[in-house]
Amino acid sequence: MIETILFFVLAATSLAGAITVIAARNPVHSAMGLLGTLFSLAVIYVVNLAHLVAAVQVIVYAGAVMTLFLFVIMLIGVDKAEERDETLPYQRQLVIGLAVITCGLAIALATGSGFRWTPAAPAAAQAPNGTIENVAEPLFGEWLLAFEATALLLTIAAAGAIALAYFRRGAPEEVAE
Amino acid sequence: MMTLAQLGSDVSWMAIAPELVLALGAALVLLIDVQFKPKTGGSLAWTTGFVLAAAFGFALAQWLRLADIPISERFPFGRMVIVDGTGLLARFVLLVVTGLAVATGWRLFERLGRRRAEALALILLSAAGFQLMAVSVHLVMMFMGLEVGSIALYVLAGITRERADSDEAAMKYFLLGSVASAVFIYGVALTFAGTGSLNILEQNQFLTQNILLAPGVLLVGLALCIIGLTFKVSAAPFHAWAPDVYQGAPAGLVGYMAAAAKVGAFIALWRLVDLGFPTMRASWAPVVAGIAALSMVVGAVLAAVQSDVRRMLAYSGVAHAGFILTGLLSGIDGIRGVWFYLAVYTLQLVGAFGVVAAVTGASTSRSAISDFAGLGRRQPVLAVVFSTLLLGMAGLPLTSGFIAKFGVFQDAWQAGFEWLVIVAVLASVIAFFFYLRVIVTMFMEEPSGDDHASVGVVARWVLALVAIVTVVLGILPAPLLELAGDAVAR
Amino acid sequence: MIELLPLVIALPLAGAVFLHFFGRRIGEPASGWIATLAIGAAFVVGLVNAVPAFTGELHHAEHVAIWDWMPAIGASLEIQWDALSVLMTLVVTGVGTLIHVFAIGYMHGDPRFSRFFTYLNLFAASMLTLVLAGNFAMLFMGWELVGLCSYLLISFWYTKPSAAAAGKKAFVVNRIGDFGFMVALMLIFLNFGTLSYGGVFERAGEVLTTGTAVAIGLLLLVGAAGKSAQVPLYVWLPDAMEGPTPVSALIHAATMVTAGVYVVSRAAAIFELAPAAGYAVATVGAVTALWAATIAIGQSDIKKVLAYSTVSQLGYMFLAAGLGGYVAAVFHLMTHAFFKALLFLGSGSVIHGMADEQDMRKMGGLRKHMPTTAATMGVATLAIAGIPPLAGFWSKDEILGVAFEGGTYGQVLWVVGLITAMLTAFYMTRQWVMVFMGEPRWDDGVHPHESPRVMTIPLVILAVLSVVGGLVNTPFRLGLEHFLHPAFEGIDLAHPSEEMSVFAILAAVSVLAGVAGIAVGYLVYNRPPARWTKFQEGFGGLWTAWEQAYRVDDIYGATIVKPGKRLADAAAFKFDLPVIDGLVNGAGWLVRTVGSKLRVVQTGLVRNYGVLFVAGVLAAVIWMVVAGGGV
Amino acid sequence: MTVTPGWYMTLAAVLFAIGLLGILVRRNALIMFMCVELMLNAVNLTFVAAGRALGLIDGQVSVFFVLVVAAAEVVIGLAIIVAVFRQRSSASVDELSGLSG
Repeated sequence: MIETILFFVLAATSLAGAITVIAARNPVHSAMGLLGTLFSLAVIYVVNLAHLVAAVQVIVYAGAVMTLFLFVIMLIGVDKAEERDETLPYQRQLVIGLAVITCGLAIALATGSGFRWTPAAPAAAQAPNGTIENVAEPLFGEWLLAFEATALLLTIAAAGAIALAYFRRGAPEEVAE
Repeated sequence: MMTLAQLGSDVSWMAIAPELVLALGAALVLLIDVQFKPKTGGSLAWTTGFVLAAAFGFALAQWLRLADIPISERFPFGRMVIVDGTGLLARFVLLVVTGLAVATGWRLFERLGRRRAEALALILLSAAGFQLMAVSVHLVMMFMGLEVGSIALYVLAGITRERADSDEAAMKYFLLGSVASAVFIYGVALTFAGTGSLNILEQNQFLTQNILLAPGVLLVGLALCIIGLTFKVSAAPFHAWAPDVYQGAPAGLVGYMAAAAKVGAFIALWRLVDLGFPTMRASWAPVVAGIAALSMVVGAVLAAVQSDVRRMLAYSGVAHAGFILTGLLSGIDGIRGVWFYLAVYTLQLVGAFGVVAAVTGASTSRSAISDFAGLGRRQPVLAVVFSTLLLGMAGLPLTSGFIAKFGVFQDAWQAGFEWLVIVAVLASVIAFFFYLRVIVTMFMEEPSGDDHASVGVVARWVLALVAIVTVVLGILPAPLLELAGDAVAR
Repeated sequence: MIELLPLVIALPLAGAVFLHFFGRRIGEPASGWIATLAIGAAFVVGLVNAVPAFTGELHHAEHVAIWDWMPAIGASLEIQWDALSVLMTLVVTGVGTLIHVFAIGYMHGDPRFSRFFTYLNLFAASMLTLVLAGNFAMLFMGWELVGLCSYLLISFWYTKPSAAAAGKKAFVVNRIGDFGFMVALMLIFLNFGTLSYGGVFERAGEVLTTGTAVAIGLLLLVGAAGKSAQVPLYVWLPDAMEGPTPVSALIHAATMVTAGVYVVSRAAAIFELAPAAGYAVATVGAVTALWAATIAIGQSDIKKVLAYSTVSQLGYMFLAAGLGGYVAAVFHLMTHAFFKALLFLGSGSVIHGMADEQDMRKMGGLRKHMPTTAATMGVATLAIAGIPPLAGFWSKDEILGVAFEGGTYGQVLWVVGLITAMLTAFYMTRQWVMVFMGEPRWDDGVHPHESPRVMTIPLVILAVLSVVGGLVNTPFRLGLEHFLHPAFEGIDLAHPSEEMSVFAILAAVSVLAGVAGIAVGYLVYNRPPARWTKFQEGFGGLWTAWEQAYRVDDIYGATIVKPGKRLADAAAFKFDLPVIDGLVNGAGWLVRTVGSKLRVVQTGLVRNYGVLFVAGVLAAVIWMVVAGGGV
Repeated sequence: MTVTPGWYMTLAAVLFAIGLLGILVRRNALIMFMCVELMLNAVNLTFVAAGRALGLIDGQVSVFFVLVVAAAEVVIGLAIIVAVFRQRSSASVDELSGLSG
C-alpha cells in the first residue's frame, strides 16, 4: 500500500518535472524541472531496492551533470525567457499529431500486455538488492569489458571538449583555406 | 568475495587486442602532443600509422589462428563479445578505412595545428568503438561501442570549429545522434524486459524455447534497436542528418565518418536481427525491407537533384545503405554479401571523399559540382580515380561495386524479396545518372574559376590504389568473396 | 595429366596471340605451321587426357578450375572433362588440325596469310572454350567468341562486298539466336541460383516445373538454331561460303555449327523434363533437313551445295537429339565432321585447281586431272549418301532407327528423314558427277591441276576416317554408346530397336533410298548438260524454287529486313527522338521533380528532422508490432 | 492494488515520450539536451524496473553505463554549444540552417 501511494506521488512529481522541462520559458526553470524528475527517480530507485543506483543518480546526475548544465546556461547567458510561439511552419501541428499517435501506441501496448512488460520473468523472482557489493560483482566480473569501454568514452569526452571548447592563447584560429 | 583471479577468469586480451592497441595509440598520440608539442604532424602521422598497422597485425594474427580457437573461448568477457571471422573482417575494413582516411585527409590535420593530436586520437578511439560494436553480442556492450564511436564522430564533425558550417554539422549530428542513441538504448531496455537477457545469443535461446503470447513490448524494443542502428547507417527516413553533416564537416574527415559508422552499425545490425531475433523474422523483415526500399528511392532521387558533390555522395550513401539492408534480409548467409558490399563501398567512399578533399580543400564545406569542371584536364589522375570510384559506386560491371550489388540483390531475390530487388535495380539506374553527371562535368566542361586542386604524394598514391582495387575486385572478386565466405564459416 | 587440360584452350590462344604480334614478320608458310602446331599440340593434350575415357575409367565428369571468377553463382573458368567434351575436343582439334594443314596450301600467296591463321587459332580456342566449359557462363563466353571469330573469318576477304555482307549477316542472325540463349541462361540462373553444370543438371528434376523446363528448352532451341543454322535462322550459313574454303570446312562442318547440337545434348537433363521442347527440336530438325536438302538439289555452286547439305545434316542431328537420341546425334556430328570437312576441303582443292571457279556447270571431267581429290571426294559422297560400311551409313541409320522407335510422330519424322536421305544421295552424286565425270566444260585458260601434297594428305586422312569412322558405333558393337554413357547418366536415351531384323529392314530401306538417289543422280548427270536441263524442267517451277533457295532471303528482305530498317529509321527519327528521348527525359524530369519536392523536407532545421525521425520511429514501430501480431 | 514493475515501466515510457516530443518543440539546444537526459533517465527506470521483475541485477548494472554515456554526451554537447555560441552568439537551433536541401 505504501508503495502504491509512493508510486503515485513520485510519478506525479517526475511527470511534473518532465513537463516543466519542455514547457518552461526560462532555461533555468527547465533545469529545475529536470532536477525534480531526477530526484523523484532516485526515490523510485530506492523503492525498487536499487540503492547504489539511487545514490549515483543523486551524486552524478543531480550533482555533477545538473551543475554543468546550469553553469553553461549562465556562461552563454541564455537565462532569459524564450519566445513561446512556434516559428516553424506546420511544426506544432505535426508534433501534436505525433503526440496523439504516441499516446495511442502507448495505451494500446500497456493495456494489450496488461502492464506485464516482462514475459520472461519467472513467477517467483526476487527483486535484486542493489547494494554496492551486489552491483560491483558483475560490474567488475562479467561486465568488465563494458566497464573498460567507459574509459574510452571519458577519454573522448575530455579530448573532445578540449578540441571543441579550449581556445589556446595565441594559437592561429583560422584553418579555412 | 570476489578475487582478482575470478575477475580475470574469462578475460582474453587477445580477443580485443586491436581495440587495446588503438586505445593505447590514442593515448600515445595525446601524450606525444602534450610532451613534445611538435610543430608539424610528422611524428603523429608515423605514430598513427604504426598503431593502425599494429592493430591490423593483431587482427590478422587472430584471423590466422581462428580455426584453432575452441568454441569455449569464442565468447570471452562474460559472453560480451564474440571471436569470429565476421568481427575480424569488420576490423580489417575499419582499420584500412581509417588508414586511408588519415592518409588522404592529411592536409586537414596539417592545418588543424595543435588540435591535430586530438583529432587523431578521436579517430583512433572511434575506430576502436566501432570495432567493439562489431564484435559485441551483448546489447549494452554494443551500445557502449556505438557511443564511443559516435561521440568521437560528433566532435570530429565540428573540429574545424571556426567555420559556422562545421559547428552546425556537429550540433545537428550530436542532437539527432544522441536522440537516436537514446532510442536505441530504450529499445535495449525493452528487449531486456521482454527476454530477460541482454545477451543476443541468450535472447535468441529464450525466444526459440518460449512462445510469447503478447510480444508487443518486445517488438517495440526490437524496432527501436533497429531504428537506432539504421540511423547510424543513414537509412531513410532516419537519414536527414547525413547530407548536412557530410557537407558541413571538414572534407578530410567525412569519408571516415561515413564509412566507419556504416561498418560498425551494419555488422551490429546483422548480429542483432540474424543472431538475436531470427525467430521474429516475420516481424522485422518487412520493416527492414521497407526501410531499405525507402532509402534506395529517397537516396537516389534526392542525390539526383544535388548540386554539391558531398551532398550528392551523402544521399547516394543513403541509397547504398538501402542496398546493404537488402542483403541483410537473406538470413545468416546474407552477411557474406553484406560484408563484401561494406568493404568495397567504404573503400570507394573514403577514396571519393579523399578526392573531394583534394579538389575543394580539406577543411571547406562547399564542394559544388561545378568546381569539378575540367578536372580531367587539370588533374587527370584525380579525375580518372574519381570516375573509377563513382562508377564503382554506381555498380558498373567490371568494378567491385557491380559484384557487390549483384551479391546482395541475389541474396534478397532468393530470400523472396523480389519486389525489393526490382526497386533496387530502378534505384541503381537513377543512381547511374547522377554519378555520370559528375564524370561528364569533369571531362566535358571547361574549368571555371581558379584551380585549388592539390594532392599530396601519399594521398595521390593511396587514391590511385583505391581506384585500382575497385577495378581489380570487379574483375577478380573471388579472393575477397572467399574471405567473406570463410568468415561466415569460421 | 588432367591438370594440363587448360592447355587445350591455351595453346591455340597462345598461337593466336603469338601470330598476332609476330605473324607478319614470320610470314608464310611458317606462321601457318606454327598455328598448326598449336592446335595439333592441343589435340595431343586432349588425346592423352582422353585415355581414361577410352578405357572406361572416366566415370564422372572431372573438373579443372582455371580461375574462380564468381564461384557463388557458378561462373568461373572451369573445364568439365567428361565423355561428351572429350569427343567434342578430339573432333574439334583433330579435324581442326587437318584443316589447318590444308589451309597452308590453300591460302598460299594470300597477302594476309598469317592473319588468317591468327583468326583460325583464335577460333579454335573459342570453340574449345565452348565445348570444355564447366558452366553456362563460360559456355556463353565461348559461344560469343565463336560468333565473333566466325564473323572475322567469314568476312576475311573483306574487300569483297559480298564477303563483308555475309559476315555481317552471320553476325546479325546469330545475334537473334543469342538473344534466346541469353534469356535461357537468365531463366536457368534465376531458377537454380547457379550457372554451373553440376548445380543445374543434377537438380533440374527437383527445381524445374514442366512449364519452366519447356520455356528454357525452347529458348535454348532458339539459340541453338541460330548457331546450328536451323530453320528459320539458317540463312546466314549459305552466304557464309564467301569465306575461304578452309573456314567453311572448319566452321561449317566440324565446329561452330555443331555448337547447337552440343548445347542441346549438354542440356539433355532439361529437355528430358520438357518433352514438348524436345518435339520442337525434332520438328525443327526434320523440317530443316528436308527443306535444305531440296534447296541443295538446285544449286550449281559447288560450295552452296555443301552449305545446304550441311544445314540439312544438322537438321538430322537435331531430329535425333529432339527425340532423345543424343548418342545418335553426337555420333552423326562426329562422322559428319569427317566427311563434310573432307567435302569442303575437296571442293576447296577443286576451286584451287580451277583457278577459283566455283560453278559446277563449268567443270566436268576433273577426275583425270585431280585423281586424289576425286577419289577422296567420291568416298565422302558415298559416306554421306549412307552406303555401308562407310561412316555416314551407321550414324544416319542410327538416327533413322531412333526416329522409327519414337512412336507415331517419330515415324513421320522417319519418313522425312528417309526422303532426305534419298535427296542427299541424289544431290551429292549430282555434284560429284558434275565435277569429276563427263566432258570438260571449263572456261578458256583454265588448267586444272592436282593440289599440292599439303592439301591432299589431309584429304586422304579424312577419307580414311570417313570410311572407318562409323565403326565406333555399330549395332554390333556399341562402342560410342558406352563411351558416352557416363555423360548422359540418368538420361533416358532413345535407341534404335535392338532387334536385328528391324535393323536389317530399316538399313535395307535406307540403303535402297541411298542407292536410288545415287542411281538417279548418276544416270541423269553423267550425260551432256542438255539432258540435265530436260530433267530439271520436269520439275517445273519447283526446280526454280530450289535453285533460288525458295527466295527466302528475298522474303526475309521484304518482310523483316526492309520493314525492320524502315522501322529503325522511323524509330531513329520519329520514335527515338520524341518517344525514347521523351521517356528518358520524362523519367529524368520525374526524378528531378520528385527530388526537388522532397528536397523541401530537408529544410536544414534540426527540429524538422526530428519530426521526420519521430514519424519514422512511430511508423516502423507500429508496422513491426502489427506485422508481429503484438497487439 | 499492488504496484508491479509494469507500472514503473509505463511511467518510464511516458517520460521517454515527453523527452522525445520535447526535442521537437524546444529550440534551445540546452533544453533539447535536457530532453535527451530525460529520455536516458526513462531508460534507466525501465532497466531498474525490468531487473526487479526479472530478479536480475543486470538491469541495475546497465544503468551505470547509460549514466556514463549521458555524462559524456553532456560534456561533448555542452562543448558543441559553446563552440556554436562563440560563432553565432545564440543557442537556438532554429538559426542553424545554413546547410539544407
